[in-house]
Amino acid sequence: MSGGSSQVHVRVTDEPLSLEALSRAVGRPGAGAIVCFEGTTRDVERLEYEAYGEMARERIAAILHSCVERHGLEAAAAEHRVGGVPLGEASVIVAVSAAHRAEAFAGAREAIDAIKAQAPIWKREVEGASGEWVVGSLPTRPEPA
Amino acid sequence: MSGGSSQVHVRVTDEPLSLEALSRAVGRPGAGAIVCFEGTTRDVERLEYEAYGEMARERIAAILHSCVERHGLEAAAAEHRVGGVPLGEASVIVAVSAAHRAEAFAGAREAIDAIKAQAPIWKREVEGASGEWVVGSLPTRPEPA
Amino acid sequence: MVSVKLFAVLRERAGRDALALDLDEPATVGDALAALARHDGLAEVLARVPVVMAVNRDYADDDRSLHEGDELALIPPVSGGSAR
Amino acid sequence: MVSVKLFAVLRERAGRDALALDLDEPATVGDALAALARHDGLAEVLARVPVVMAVNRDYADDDRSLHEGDELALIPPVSGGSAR
Repeated sequence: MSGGSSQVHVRVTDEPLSLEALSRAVGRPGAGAIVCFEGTTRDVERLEYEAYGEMARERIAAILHSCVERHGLEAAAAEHRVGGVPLGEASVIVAVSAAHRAEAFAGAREAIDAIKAQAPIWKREVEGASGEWVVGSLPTRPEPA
Repeated sequence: MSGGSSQVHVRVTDEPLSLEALSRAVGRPGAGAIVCFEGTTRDVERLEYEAYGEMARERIAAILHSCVERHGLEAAAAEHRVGGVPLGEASVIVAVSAAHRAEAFAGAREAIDAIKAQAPIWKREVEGASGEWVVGSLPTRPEPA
Repeated sequence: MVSVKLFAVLRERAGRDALALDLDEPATVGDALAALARHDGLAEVLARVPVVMAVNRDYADDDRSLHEGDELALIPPVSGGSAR
Repeated sequence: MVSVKLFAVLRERAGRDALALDLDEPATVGDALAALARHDGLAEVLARVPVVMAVNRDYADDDRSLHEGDELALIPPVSGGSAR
């Protein structure tokens, strides 16, 4: 397990996300388990996301590398959408692959938890013409390597 | 949360599985988190699956209903492929949705663990012309309701 | 006379996917398993491979009594899914 | 003179996505934060909203010293992803 950059894929985009594409991105001959997480807009007309794009990409890549290392993953990928995300559509997708399912579940869970806690991304709930920034938490620092 | 059958989808099929379709099947206005698990053929040319189809469907449906109930899921779906499944393709996909990610991860993990332990499905590793049944475990009984 | 479905390694060794069984009534799952263990096509494999019986698509205990029209199946160790 | 990127509620309240800051050298992150808290466009919102500063796209402590060409950004509480 080399930790090479081909094991990690990150994108921050204003286009709709593709679950199928992210799952394919982590497919490997040694992968018997793939776990995907999708965060979707619920109970509100739409969410609007804003990102500090370059930093979000770097933070998410560092998080995925750390998850690959800590859980012995075959590969890890994450994409975050910015701009408006209508009800039912995905704002973030994480996909990880591993030989077995225990590592895949643990790696995917750690990745999304860290992305939500550390990535400089903000969201606003929008109903009709009115919007409200969702109050979050100050970002946590990554654990020292 | 009614436990109605529209919350649960099950299929046992000899066709390739679609991750996207299964994720869509569990999409709900109240779902903010979807977790999908794919079990894929690894390190071998192909796996061949055989199922006691009617019983597998009933067992998997019972498992998904129990997971919806126990974890307050919005919906749960599972499909299992039978026949030959080449390297890299999925033999089983589980998708569950929930308001939040903790329940979605817990529900998906419980569902795949129970399906593997209880569903009457067998597999054979095939390399070239030779095949070998994979030695598994006697099925566990579902916990009393 | 009841019919018992066979799968996977059991189906292969018996060379068929179902097997007819003559049981004295009233019979239990345990009686059926004992009769199968003496059956020519299965005795050898059942000496090696542990099994459970399913009755009407539910796993059944040995003391479960069998009735006319029950759907019986012999279930060897399962290995479904992937990512062992 | 350094430029500080603003996002989300800070960007909206300040009415712009970056802000120029005059700092005496040598300056630290803490000095920059203190200067921003006195800034007309931000004083009100920074009295309510906690922030951390990012330097060159890494979260930075208050005692981190700033250098010519550093990329500064003010990060309010994050709420990315979904499924709160």
